[in-house]
Amino acid sequence: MRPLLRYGVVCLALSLAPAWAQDITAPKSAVAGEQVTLSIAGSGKATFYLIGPGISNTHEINLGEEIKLRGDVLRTAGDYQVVVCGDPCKSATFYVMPAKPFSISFLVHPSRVPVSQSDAVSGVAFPFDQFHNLVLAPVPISFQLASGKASLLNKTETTKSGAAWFRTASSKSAGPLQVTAAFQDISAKRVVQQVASEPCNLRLTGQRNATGILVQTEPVHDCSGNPVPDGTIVSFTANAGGVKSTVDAPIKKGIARAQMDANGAAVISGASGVVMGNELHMGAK
Amino acid sequence: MRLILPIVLAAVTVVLIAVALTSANATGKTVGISAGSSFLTPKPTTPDQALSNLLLNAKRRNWDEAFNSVSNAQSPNKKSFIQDWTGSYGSLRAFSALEGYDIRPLHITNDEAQMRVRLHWTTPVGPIEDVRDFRLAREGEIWKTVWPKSDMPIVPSQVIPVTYLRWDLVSGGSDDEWGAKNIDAPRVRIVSMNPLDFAEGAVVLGEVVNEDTIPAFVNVTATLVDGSGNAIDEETSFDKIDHILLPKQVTPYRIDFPKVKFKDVKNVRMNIKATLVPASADPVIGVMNQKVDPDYQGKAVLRGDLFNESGQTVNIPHVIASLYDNNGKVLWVADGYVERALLPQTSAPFSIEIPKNMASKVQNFHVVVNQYSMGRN
Amino acid sequence: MGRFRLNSCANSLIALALVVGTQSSAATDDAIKVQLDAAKTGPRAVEPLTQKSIVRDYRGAWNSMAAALESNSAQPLAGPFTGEARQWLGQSVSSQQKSGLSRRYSDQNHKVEAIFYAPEGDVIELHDTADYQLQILDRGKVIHEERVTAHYVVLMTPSADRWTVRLLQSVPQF
Amino acid sequence: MDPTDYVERSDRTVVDVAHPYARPVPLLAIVLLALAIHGPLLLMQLPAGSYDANFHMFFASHYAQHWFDPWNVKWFAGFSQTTYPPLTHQWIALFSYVVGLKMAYMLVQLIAILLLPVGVYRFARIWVSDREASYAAIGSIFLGALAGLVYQAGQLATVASVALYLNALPYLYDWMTKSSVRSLIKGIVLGLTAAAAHHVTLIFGVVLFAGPVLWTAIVDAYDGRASGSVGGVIARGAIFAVAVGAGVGLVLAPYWLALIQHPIHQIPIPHDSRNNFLLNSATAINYFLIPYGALLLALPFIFYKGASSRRLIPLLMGFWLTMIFGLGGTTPLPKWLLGRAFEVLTFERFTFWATLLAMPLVGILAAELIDRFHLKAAVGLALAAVATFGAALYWLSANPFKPQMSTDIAPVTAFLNRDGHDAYRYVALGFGSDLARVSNGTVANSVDGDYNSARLLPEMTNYGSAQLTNSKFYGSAGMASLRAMLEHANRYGLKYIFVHDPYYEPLLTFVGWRKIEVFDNGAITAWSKDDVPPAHPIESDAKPSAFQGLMWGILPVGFSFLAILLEIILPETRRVQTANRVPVRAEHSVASI
Repeated sequence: MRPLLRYGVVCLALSLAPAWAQDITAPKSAVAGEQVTLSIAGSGKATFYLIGPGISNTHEINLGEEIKLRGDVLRTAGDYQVVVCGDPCKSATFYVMPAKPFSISFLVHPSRVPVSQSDAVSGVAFPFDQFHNLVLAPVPISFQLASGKASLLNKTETTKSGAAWFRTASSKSAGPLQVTAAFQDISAKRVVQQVASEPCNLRLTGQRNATGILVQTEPVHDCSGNPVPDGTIVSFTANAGGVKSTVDAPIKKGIARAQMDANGAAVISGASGVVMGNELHMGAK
Repeated sequence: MRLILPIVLAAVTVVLIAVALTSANATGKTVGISAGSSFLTPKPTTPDQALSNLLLNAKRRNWDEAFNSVSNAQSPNKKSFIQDWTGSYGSLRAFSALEGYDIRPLHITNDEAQMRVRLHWTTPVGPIEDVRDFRLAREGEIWKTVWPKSDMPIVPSQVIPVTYLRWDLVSGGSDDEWGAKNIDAPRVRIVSMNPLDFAEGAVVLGEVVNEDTIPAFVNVTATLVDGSGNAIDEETSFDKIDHILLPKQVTPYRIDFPKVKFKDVKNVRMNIKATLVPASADPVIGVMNQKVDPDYQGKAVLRGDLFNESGQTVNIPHVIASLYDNNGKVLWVADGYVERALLPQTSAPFSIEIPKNMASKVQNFHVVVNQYSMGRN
Repeated sequence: MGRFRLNSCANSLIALALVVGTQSSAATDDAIKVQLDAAKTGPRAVEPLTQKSIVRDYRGAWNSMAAALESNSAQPLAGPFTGEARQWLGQSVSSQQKSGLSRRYSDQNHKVEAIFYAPEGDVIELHDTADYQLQILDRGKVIHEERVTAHYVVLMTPSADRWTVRLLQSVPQF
Repeated sequence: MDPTDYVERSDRTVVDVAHPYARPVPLLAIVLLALAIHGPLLLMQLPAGSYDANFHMFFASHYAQHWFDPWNVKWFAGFSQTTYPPLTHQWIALFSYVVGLKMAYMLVQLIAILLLPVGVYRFARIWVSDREASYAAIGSIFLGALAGLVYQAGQLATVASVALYLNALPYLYDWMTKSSVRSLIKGIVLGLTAAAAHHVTLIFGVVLFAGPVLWTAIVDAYDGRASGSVGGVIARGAIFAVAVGAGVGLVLAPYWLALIQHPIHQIPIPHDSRNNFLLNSATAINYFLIPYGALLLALPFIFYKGASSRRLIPLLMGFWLTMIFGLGGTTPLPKWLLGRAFEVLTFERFTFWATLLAMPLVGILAAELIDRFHLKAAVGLALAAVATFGAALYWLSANPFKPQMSTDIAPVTAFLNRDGHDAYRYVALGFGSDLARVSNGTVANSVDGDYNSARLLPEMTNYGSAQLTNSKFYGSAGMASLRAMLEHANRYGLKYIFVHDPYYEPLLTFVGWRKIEVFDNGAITAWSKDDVPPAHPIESDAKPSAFQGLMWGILPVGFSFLAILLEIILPETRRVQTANRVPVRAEHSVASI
């Protein structure tokens, strides 16, 4: 019963509200971080409430006086509700809009990309003001991609609803790809590592030593001639009379090597990922 | 009454104690440190009793008493005898405790006996069974165990040049700008997946490859979904996978679903999670002399030797093997822990049991070695 | 553990009462209606599973926000919000705690349009036309109530187990 | 009529003894002695390192913050504290507002210890004279079993409950033999208060403590020493039992409901007190030699004297049965009588109860020795008592089961309380009873916990091990339980594991956890698994209703207040002390005069 009664009372108050609402004069919109002045008609004391994103204030005020809202309480963009409770309560709403762009949030993917891949690199930029509000007004963002001294991409996209994006291919040579999004003197930089593709033409050599066979690869490159990153596993397999021995060895300084335990005649092969190397036929010790 | 009642109570107490002593499982289970010694140790007048006394003392780590029940006490010194039981170099045995044993006589004469013991060890990675044969000899009225000589490898002093290769991970603070942390997770792929019913549950197994140029920390999760789209169970690869994969490395994985049968499953949802981790390319462990052999019970086992090619001790090696049929399909993923530590430039044998119904179909296998090295994991 | 104080017990009782109160009055997850239109999204199409997740998590976010701003507890914000949204909502809660005010959102309807979905799927921008009943309360007493139709620009990003709201910015119109 | 009067008539004579030991030691002096002995040890917070102290403080901490909500999400992904009687915890919670949690625990423990000699004194007076009862009370202060429970095991509730129970039983005797309604009311209220402190004590106390009292009352009625007939005594005993039974049903209703809903079906957890002590010396020392101490020398006298009088036989039988129970698996009797409950109970408390039941007879022994040997006997008895207590304290550090040294848990709690880590659940391995301290220091929740009866997660109940933090001590069962929990880490949002024992590191490495931080120079390491989603509440049908929470918050502690109130408004009528008339044993009185 009480909620119903309360609801009725509030509805009655609200039905009167438009008449009173006109007594609060607020700007239709304001800019984040800037001062706003409100004027409230009437006389006597009242309670002033300001409710908005990140703020919730209450003050005793004298009606008829101007109220200045400092910029630091209006940093977050969005709608702010002003309620003044004398007898009865009145309310008004105003919007705080984002200020001018101050920074760019820049998402670039992937962070590592094989060379020579089409549509492999993409980025999205969002301009924000100094109070971290998304700037929704169109902003021209310049995207620049450079690998070494070579420029891969240089184009400008205007933000729509606060977002601008690009997509492009990776270059042919391994190394860092500098990716920049800029607007006037604001910029955000990211780095994409362009790495070698699959190993190409894996070649093995081997020789017997005191404890078996020392087998190793020649320097491992991809088909574009980029060295395959160190740490990449090369799997060596030795088959000697139906007995198998395997070693997963990482490439170090461009070469993978392993000590195989085989005294008899053995056939040794190597593979990295899907790429197979040549077979080595080693005679008995 | 003044005397009768105390006498009756005392007598009843003694009878009750005697009943408890003669009942089965009198030793009960011990919690915590297996300390203390028995007030009542039976005289080892039979091989079975002699071995029981030795094993009970070994279980309780009463090394003096255990060593006293060894026949050739001069031959193994006490230190190596204890080391046989307690392990060394931070091996899995060093983390283990003897929990129980089953003794079975193989051959007994008046003066000699051959006994086979199934030792039940509790270890950090789960229970492990170890079958060991003991020889006992009679010395007067009592029997003693003849202790074999220790076969621990002796590593000569040497210098092993190492080109260290490792990846470090620098992660920014939690308050980093949005988009500044643009390092993607490693790219990994499930290259094969084979669902099958096995024993008391369903199993999903296969292989995963790291296609990226950096190490990946991988976990595979499978969700079984019924006809209505509801998840029946979700399990992970747990310890049936090598979690750290170097670039282009392949690992088997197996996911067990106890008490589920595939006839109730409509769909299997696979999820592979890969994350960036600091990692090292060492140690390199070779898997030598791999072959499938029958064991002492006639079961098929995959055997071989692990060879530590690096200069650092591997405390606990873990062997995981994909077993393929003649089409290259992964039939089964088996694994096993090696109890002995792998010292630099030395070998240690391993064996993994192959399920009976698969042994005949196995045409090939791929073995990977996961490892725990103290202070480096 | 340090000593407990009487006021901590009193606080916990008040918090308990508030939570009970919140549970009884705040809209439950299912009571919030969210409709998502992803027909015109670009440059990447929103996958059907992602659409479901977005609806579920956006509804959850509003439910948590409503609970946080009514009970003046930042705890519900911990999962569904991140970045700027989490920050200003946290400020709102602490500011409300100081001023004794609270907000109650009820009877929520959200018509959401997915405007932008990044090529790598790591951010989605939504335009939400929200319609709800808003009450502003001063120490439990309703001082203002109105039916609100508001427009929100929303950025959501994927986290470990859900989509989280990174930006929730109201605008006069789209 | 005073019960000792009956004894005088039957086998005692009253003699005029002038020597200074012939008077009973005043009760106040005994309480002050208990305070002098145990007060400093408690001020030093010696029990803080005991097995269960942190568990009690953890429960108390929850009541301090959520008095009317017994659902605690910090352990087992949520459990109900109605699975353990709350009285001692609620008192700790109340005191903690003033003196902090740890000192509140010490304070409640001290109160229990001070109540114990009072209870022993009053309980002993059912059978023996004031003087002998006073010696029994003094003896109870120095019991090795008491020291073990307080300083090693931390069984606060057991000590508190038995102290209250011993204080309640004389009222039962008075009610049965004198039809005193005042005694009936006070006995019931004290009995319910004892039940609110510890349920196991009440259940076994009915047989082991109340049984001898009932038997003695019947003997007295049969011999014409009680008002009314044997039937009357039995009827009054039945009325008391029904009233206490109904009261316990009400006061601990949420406990019984929880027990009915989730009976203890978990696989039994091994405990050394259930072992055969003859097969393990350390167990024998821990559970037999140390708890009894010099009392073992008195055993022949206890049996001889207990069997010498019809009135003492019930006490002797109670003692013997309790002692046999205290021997755990050394005899098969407990297993035969308890069935499956044998695997759930621990038996060190029975030894404690046995020593308490022996105290009246020890009081007689002390009186006889002092009468015969005066100062020499007094010195000898004092030395025996101190040696017993001292040996128990020495055993705290010498025994192989001792709790580990206290761990610096501050970095662990700090980690859990920052950067949103509390959104996930955690497990602390190798922390022992410090697990509860970690839980008290953080808002993060764990799937582990240090209270076996509240566990409902199948990963914990299906394996026959207790806490995950102590997994290795439960062998294969413990590690299987831990493995099961780790396998379902994603289900429970279990993302962080703290390791205080390198034993667990290999498992964590192989199953996909990564070491992410090192604390305290490597003594503790933090491990994480990356693909774990944030924890969400686990649905449970064990959650008590709000009404149950209200009952739990009001009734147990309410009855303790009522008991205090009744002691104040209905004080015990003072018995008339006859100067220079002290009952001593007839046969020895000749020698002592």
